[in-house]
Amino acid sequence: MTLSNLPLLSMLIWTPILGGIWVLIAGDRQEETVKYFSLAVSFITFVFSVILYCQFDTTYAGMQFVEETKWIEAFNIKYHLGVDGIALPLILLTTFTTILVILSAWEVIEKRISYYMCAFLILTGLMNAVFVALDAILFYVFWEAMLIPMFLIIGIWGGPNRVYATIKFFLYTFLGSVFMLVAFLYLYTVAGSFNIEALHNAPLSLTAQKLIFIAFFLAFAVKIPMWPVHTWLPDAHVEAPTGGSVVLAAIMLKMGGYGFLRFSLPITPDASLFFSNAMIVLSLIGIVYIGFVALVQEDMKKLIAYSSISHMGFVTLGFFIPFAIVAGTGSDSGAIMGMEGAMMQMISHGFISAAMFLCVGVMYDRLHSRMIKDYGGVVNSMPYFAAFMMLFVMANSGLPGTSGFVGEFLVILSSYKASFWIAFTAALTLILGAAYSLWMYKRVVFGDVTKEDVAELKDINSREAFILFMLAIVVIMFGVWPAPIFDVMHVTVEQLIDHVLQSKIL
Amino acid sequence: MIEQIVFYIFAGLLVFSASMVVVMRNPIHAALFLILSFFASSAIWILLQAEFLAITLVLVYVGAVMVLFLFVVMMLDINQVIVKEGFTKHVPFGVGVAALMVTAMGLVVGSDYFLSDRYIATEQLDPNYSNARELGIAIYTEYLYQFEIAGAILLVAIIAAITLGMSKLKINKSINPNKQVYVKKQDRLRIIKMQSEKKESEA
Amino acid sequence: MSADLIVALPEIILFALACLILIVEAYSKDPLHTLTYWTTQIALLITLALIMSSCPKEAVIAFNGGFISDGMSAILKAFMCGITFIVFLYSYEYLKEHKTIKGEYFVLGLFAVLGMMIMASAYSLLSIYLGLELLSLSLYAMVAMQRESESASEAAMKYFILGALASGMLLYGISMIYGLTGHLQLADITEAITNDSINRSYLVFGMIFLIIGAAFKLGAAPFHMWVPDVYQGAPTSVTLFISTAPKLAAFAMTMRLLVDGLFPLVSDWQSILMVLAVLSMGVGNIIAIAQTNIKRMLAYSTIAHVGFLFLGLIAGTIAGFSGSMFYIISYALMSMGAFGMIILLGRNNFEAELLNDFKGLAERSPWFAFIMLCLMFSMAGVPPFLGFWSKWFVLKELVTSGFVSLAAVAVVFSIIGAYYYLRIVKLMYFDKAESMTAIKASKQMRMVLSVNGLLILVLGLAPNALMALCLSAIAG
Amino acid sequence: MITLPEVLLLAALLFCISVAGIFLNRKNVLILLMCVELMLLSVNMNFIAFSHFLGDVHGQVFVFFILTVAAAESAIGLAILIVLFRKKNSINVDDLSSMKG
Amino acid sequence: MFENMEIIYLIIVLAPLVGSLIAGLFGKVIGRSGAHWVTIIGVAISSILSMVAYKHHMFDGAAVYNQALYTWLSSGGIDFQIGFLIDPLSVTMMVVVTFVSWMIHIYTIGYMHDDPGYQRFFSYISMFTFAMLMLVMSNNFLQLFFGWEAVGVISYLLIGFWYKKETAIFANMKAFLVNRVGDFGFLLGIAAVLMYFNSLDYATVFTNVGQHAETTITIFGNEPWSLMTVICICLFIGAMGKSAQVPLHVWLPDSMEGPTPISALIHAATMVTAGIFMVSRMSPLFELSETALSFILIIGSITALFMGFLGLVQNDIKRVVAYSTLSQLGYMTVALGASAYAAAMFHLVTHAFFKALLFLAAGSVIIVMHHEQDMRKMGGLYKAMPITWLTCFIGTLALIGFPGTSGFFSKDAIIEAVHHSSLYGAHFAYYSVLIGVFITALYSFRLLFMTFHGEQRMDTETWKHLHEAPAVVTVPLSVLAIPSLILGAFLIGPMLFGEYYGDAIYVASKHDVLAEIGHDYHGIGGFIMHAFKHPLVLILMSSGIFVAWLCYIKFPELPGKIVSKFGFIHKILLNKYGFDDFNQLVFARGTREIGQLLWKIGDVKIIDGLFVNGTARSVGIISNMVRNIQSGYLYHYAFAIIIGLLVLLGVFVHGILN
Repeated sequence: MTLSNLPLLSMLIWTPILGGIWVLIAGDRQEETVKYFSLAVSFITFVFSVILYCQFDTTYAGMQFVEETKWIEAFNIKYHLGVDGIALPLILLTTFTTILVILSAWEVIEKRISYYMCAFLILTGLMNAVFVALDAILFYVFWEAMLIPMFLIIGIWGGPNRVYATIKFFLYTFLGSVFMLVAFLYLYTVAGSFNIEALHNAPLSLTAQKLIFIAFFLAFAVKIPMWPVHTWLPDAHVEAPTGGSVVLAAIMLKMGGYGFLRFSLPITPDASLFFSNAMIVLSLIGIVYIGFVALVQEDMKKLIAYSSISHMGFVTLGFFIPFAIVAGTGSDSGAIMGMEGAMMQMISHGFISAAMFLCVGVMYDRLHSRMIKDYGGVVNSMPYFAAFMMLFVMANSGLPGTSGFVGEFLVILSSYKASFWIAFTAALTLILGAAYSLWMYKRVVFGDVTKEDVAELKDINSREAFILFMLAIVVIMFGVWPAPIFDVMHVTVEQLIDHVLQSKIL
Repeated sequence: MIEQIVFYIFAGLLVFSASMVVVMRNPIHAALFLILSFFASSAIWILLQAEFLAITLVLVYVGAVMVLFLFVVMMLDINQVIVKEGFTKHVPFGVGVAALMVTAMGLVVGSDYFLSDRYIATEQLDPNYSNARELGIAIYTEYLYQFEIAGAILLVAIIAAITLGMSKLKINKSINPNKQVYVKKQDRLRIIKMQSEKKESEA
Repeated sequence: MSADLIVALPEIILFALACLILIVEAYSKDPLHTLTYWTTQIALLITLALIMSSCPKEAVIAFNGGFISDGMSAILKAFMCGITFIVFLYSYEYLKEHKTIKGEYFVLGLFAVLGMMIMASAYSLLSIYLGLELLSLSLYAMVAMQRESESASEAAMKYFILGALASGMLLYGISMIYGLTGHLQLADITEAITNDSINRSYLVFGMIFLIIGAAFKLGAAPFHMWVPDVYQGAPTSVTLFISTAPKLAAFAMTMRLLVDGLFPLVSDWQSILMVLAVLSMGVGNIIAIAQTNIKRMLAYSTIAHVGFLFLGLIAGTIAGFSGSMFYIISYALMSMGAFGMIILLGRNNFEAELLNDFKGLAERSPWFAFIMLCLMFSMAGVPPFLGFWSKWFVLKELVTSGFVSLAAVAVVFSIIGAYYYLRIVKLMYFDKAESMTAIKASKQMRMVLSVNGLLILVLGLAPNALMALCLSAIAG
Repeated sequence: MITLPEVLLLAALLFCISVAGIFLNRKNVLILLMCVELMLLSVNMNFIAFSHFLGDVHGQVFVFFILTVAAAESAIGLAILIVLFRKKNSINVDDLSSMKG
Repeated sequence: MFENMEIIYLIIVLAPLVGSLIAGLFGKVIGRSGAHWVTIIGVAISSILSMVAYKHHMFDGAAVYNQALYTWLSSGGIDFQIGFLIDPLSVTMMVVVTFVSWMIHIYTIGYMHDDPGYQRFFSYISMFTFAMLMLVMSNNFLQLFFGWEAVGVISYLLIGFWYKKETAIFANMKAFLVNRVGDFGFLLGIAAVLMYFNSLDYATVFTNVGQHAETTITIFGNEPWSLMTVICICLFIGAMGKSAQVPLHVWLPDSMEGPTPISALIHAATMVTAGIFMVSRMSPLFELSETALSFILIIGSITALFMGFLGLVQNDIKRVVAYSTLSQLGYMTVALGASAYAAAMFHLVTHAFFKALLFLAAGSVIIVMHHEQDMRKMGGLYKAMPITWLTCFIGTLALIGFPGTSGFFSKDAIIEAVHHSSLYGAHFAYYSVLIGVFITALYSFRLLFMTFHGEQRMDTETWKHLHEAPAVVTVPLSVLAIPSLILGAFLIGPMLFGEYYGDAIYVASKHDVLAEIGHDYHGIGGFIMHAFKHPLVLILMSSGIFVAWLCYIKFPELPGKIVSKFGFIHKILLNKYGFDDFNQLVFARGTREIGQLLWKIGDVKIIDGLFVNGTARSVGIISNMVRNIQSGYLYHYAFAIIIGLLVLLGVFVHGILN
């Protein structure tokens, strides 16, 4: 098998980007070609990621498939790629979601279809790149570059208030990341290199760590997003086209989490310890506060956006629980559980939120409204759709047997090890999550039809059915068989925990 | 001693005329005061043993530049411009700032540091010392390069002055034969069709 | 002596050619001045070639220390010629389009370039001053040249008065330095400062005047006031010119004065520049937000960029200076593209100088909308464009020299700045076009502009070469 | 016997007067040009003083060049002034404010 | 065939799942009959096999089977597994669940005969059977929680089966959310277990439980709590949700909005008893915390008594049965509290049969009455539908604990057990269950009389068309009637006093009330005689019947009078003690208010308005201010330069700042 010596990671990055460029050149004239070509590209990318998964050595903690070539010798910045157990699942998530996004745009996007496809393909490439970049500057370049297509996607195909939303999105995330850049530059003075692994081992004083942690925090907390820097997300989601919302919720948010794992925790372990309580509190506020806010949303997309924020609260909680556990019990048992739970939560939320947004998209394409009050009794006219949506709603409220359950369950279990009250507050999501999800479902899907345009709704066509079906499969599969994801990340996470629990202060 | 007196006389004159230049409302007066200040300063320069430059100052400035100024003033018959009074209420403030600046600079340049023996002028130059020759040698050997640049600058000044100054605009009535030759009928003459009038009654 | 002539060959040839072209111009009846234009361009290319060919390994000082030819001067000169070449290409389009074409424009342009080159390789205060004047005088004239427009002449007047004021300051500074050190030649000055015991604060006194002179040329706050008015008032072709090559010259001058001349005072001018840098970034970025005229907006963005440029100097290291050099070069390339875009959109007796003229460009011409997008994101400092690397470079050196907090301040301002660049992208892509009039511009204009835009992207993807060049230029 | 500080102070005073003239005068651009000339004059004064007291000719050379440039400068300045006058029919400084903000 | 029971257990679990999936996914293809056949066969298989397993364990005395079959995931050194623990406890539950479910499948054919969602319904109930089996057969907390949630969801789906009915979809959301509150506690309990035992496996936990008997933790302030109490109360909160104990009972009455078979299967026989089962399963833990036990005892008795009262004033036939279910669940809980787990399980089993029977009977009445559920519009039906009447009568007898019926044994046992219990609150519990007996008799016979006796109050049109329900309905009725009648007699001996449960249930000797009763237990006859020797219970019961007869047969106007006399109390009862209003007001509205507040004030006003957009706005304002410096006047520009010069000079030459 010669696959092993292919530059898989580069292929993951550049295939979609080049494909996107081709699409742009092809232009809107050959619309069909564009669509099918984009689909093909996204599918090939997915295949690459699957090959990557199959070839991945789950027993090795470090970086695999490493590619390293000169880029900027002047400052030995390298084109340095590699993948480990944390990045791999996210890559799969990315490539998989892209296919669905491409499909979901099929008949929906009328204006500038080629731009649309191009934007998404390039975005995919960049997102993959973010997950595999092993050079801080390389990472930063991709991280920022990613904003451009997203900015355009929201701005061009977005809703009425898109300009406000997209500029808010851009500046907000930009604000966060520039401080990260400064932090990188500072780290360079310490480590003498931008190589992330080198940064992991660079000794740092506590104050330095604190400052760096805050800089990273600004970048990643905004991205993930954590309360109170979350307000860009609902706007962005509401205005974004379905595909945009999907990518935003399914992958972009995860980058914040990835950032915490890749940078904040290993580079500034002591500061992470120092700030862990604050982070936990913020996460808990996020979970509960946002849960309440989600409850009263009248706009479905807003509601799902808020629920995303609250779910991401679990991610951050899981990341910082280990410190609390060690501080509390003195042993790190359960720390791994929290971390892995958080990882799992990211993955599954990727699928579920994608599914939810696609569901809203399906309705929006028919009625051009996202308002809950404009619906009601959808089940009567769209039974199949209702069935799918029920599944996803349940998954969203963390039902055992769906992927949504695994992450929350593990995080709650491990957070109990830290403190009863943390677990208590976190577990409130059981009630709140169910409340907002089901209440929306009740108002939208159940009930008798009161509006005639709802009565005339056409049930999902085969394309939409296929998309939702794929997601349903995945959601259930990882619900009953989460092993594939966990096997991949065990070793890496363990090693990460070991690394994080040692002080870096000299 | 005498030098000092002379210096102060001219210095006073210089300062006075300079400030008059600023204060004067009528540009012609201002120009004349400027000339006066040039004279005064050239005198001081002579005290400082820069004869050549002193002469040049008078020749070039008073002779050429100031004439140019006056010429322009006349040409633009400024009178219509200076109806309103020159200054406005901001004057005291401005003067205050100026004073502040004087102190800020004076504190440095007026300090005894410049009395140190680094700055002792040679009292008596020998009789057959020629300031002009000194300069000449310097300029045409050491500063050849800069001299050339100065030439370029003057050239640019000429070009600029000419291009800006000479006005093709209204005055110029010359015609362009090319255009006349290439004129076609349809450029000048347009034949339009229109229905013959009808009366409302028929319509 | 003849050796000196060899070293200064590019300048000499350029001077000669300029005079030649002046004669050609004088005798040409062609209303389009085609001949003048092409000869000018050829002259530039010849000079460029000469510079390339005579790129020195190590610094050569000529004309009794009035002239130096080193890596920095060579590279800057090369870029000056190259950039001016493209600028003239754009300008020619513009002038033809607006029927205000004049042969003198190119001649004066050439003299300006000569002035810049002199500044770039000036090694004594006198040559710096003369080079500066040669440049400025030509620029004043060029600004005023479009005599039809009121604003042009107003701009010219403001530019002239303030410029004179600034050069007066510069001269006073020079006189002080001269008086304190007794030298005009930069190396001697450095030596004098280091060896003789000269009252430092008096030196600083003189230096402040020098810095003001330089800061004025660069357009750093609070000496920036002329920039917006001149950029707006001057004909776009001239604005284009002013905002590109002369910036390189001004940078060179700053380097000569502060680094070659007054490096012993580094700690002092670092802190002075810090003040100017923060002010410039603040004023530039904040006021730019409120602008509706794109030329004016870009003027303020220039001010902000100068603030960033200073950061590299503040770092006070070889790498830092290289960073600034990298910054100014990439800035020149970007603003060349941006103003080129304005020229491209302009039509006969219509200047596309309002932001709203960019509305819906993506529908009118996707390709140029994309080019503009590259330029804007590059100016905002978003990777993978060149602008990011320039910011990155100076910030990195700044942080390396330990000015972390200053770097933080800088990035905050860069975020504020990002907003108004985004606004242009928003206008181009998210808004409806008011008129769908197609873009009429000559083929080479389109081509060059495209190359210009793509260059920003390509250099953004592979900045190494340029970085290495700048590093070697300063170090070598 | 004249001392250096005296001359320098004179020059500084001249400098400040001219500068004040520039930002105090609100009516007549011509006078601005004259102030510029004054400023150069003060600088020249500085140079000459220094060259005298340092016993070094370079200062005077510099002055020579300044004079040259100043002449060129004033020529261009006046040319611009004329153009301006043609446009605005006034050389009132207050009228030079069509561009602001 | 007993070599590899594993296969059998798997089949037991999976058969209903398969049936459900087929019916659900390919409902259109296989059609109605296909749907009910496939599901019924599925359930039948698992039911029969459960009986086989029952025989295998109870009669052939096979060893307890405890195997993990599948590792769901392992994280941080802890394996989360899916596995079976088959012991007397679970095997009994299996039989009950599968059998009742089977019957109800059959019954459904008749009941849902002309419903559009026929296939969907069958798919749901088979799925439910699967989930319930997972729950009872689990050998670890995770799977327990999994089944726990699963049955909750399916009951949600089934209550909202008629999704057009506003009441139905309100009821099902209510049910789910209330259950979630329970699960909230349950999950915390599980988390606590994991924290201290580092395993979710029953066996491991129960064997190591001794180590933590004395462990205390601090939750509020720093006053120590017994770990076991915390764990047990958390777990029991879960049970309260599922088994509808006060105050989490509110969902059960509303759940009657669902089709009757559901009410029978889920909300009477099986799901609601999951809590009881769970507590019995956890007996080793509960036995270590008397606090928890008394808590359970008190909650149970409150439920038993006060929910009974509510049964008196209901006119909806199903709701009466529902409230009786509540109070019966209360009885079981009381038994648990008194550590008489066996009695609780015993009552659970008998109750499963006779309550299912009652529901189905009510259901068949409802069909015949064309989905009319108001008892005031019924009466005298016994002529028209004898079988229904008879079975219903049997069910009623069993419910009120008429001597000899299965209900009698289980309920009496509970009362005795409580009587002997010495825990805090035992007396209160004892008296409540005693009064409960009277109440039970009263409302049960009220139902019987109002429905089947007295004059017919329905319009003649309906009266003409009255007829006995179809066989698919009557057969299950009859089949269920038999165990309701006799099952108790067979089970009481072994189940309460014999070694029936083996080690499945652990009772600390000092709590072992059943043992005390056991001393003077001499066979069924003796038990019955004992009841007659101490006739208090019987008296209460018969007086209940008598009062019912007075009010609803002799003087039908009497109830009206009483109501008018005690209008206040009647109102309270009608308002169900105001639980619903309270929840609506405080929780439902409260949360929404908070949400609105946090959103409109917190997010929109403060975070967005003040900070995010506020910053942007202020930058804009500043910019518009600062740009005025650029006045366009030359002298201002010059002035700026001079100021700059002065400042620089002042700071860096004259050192003003320092």
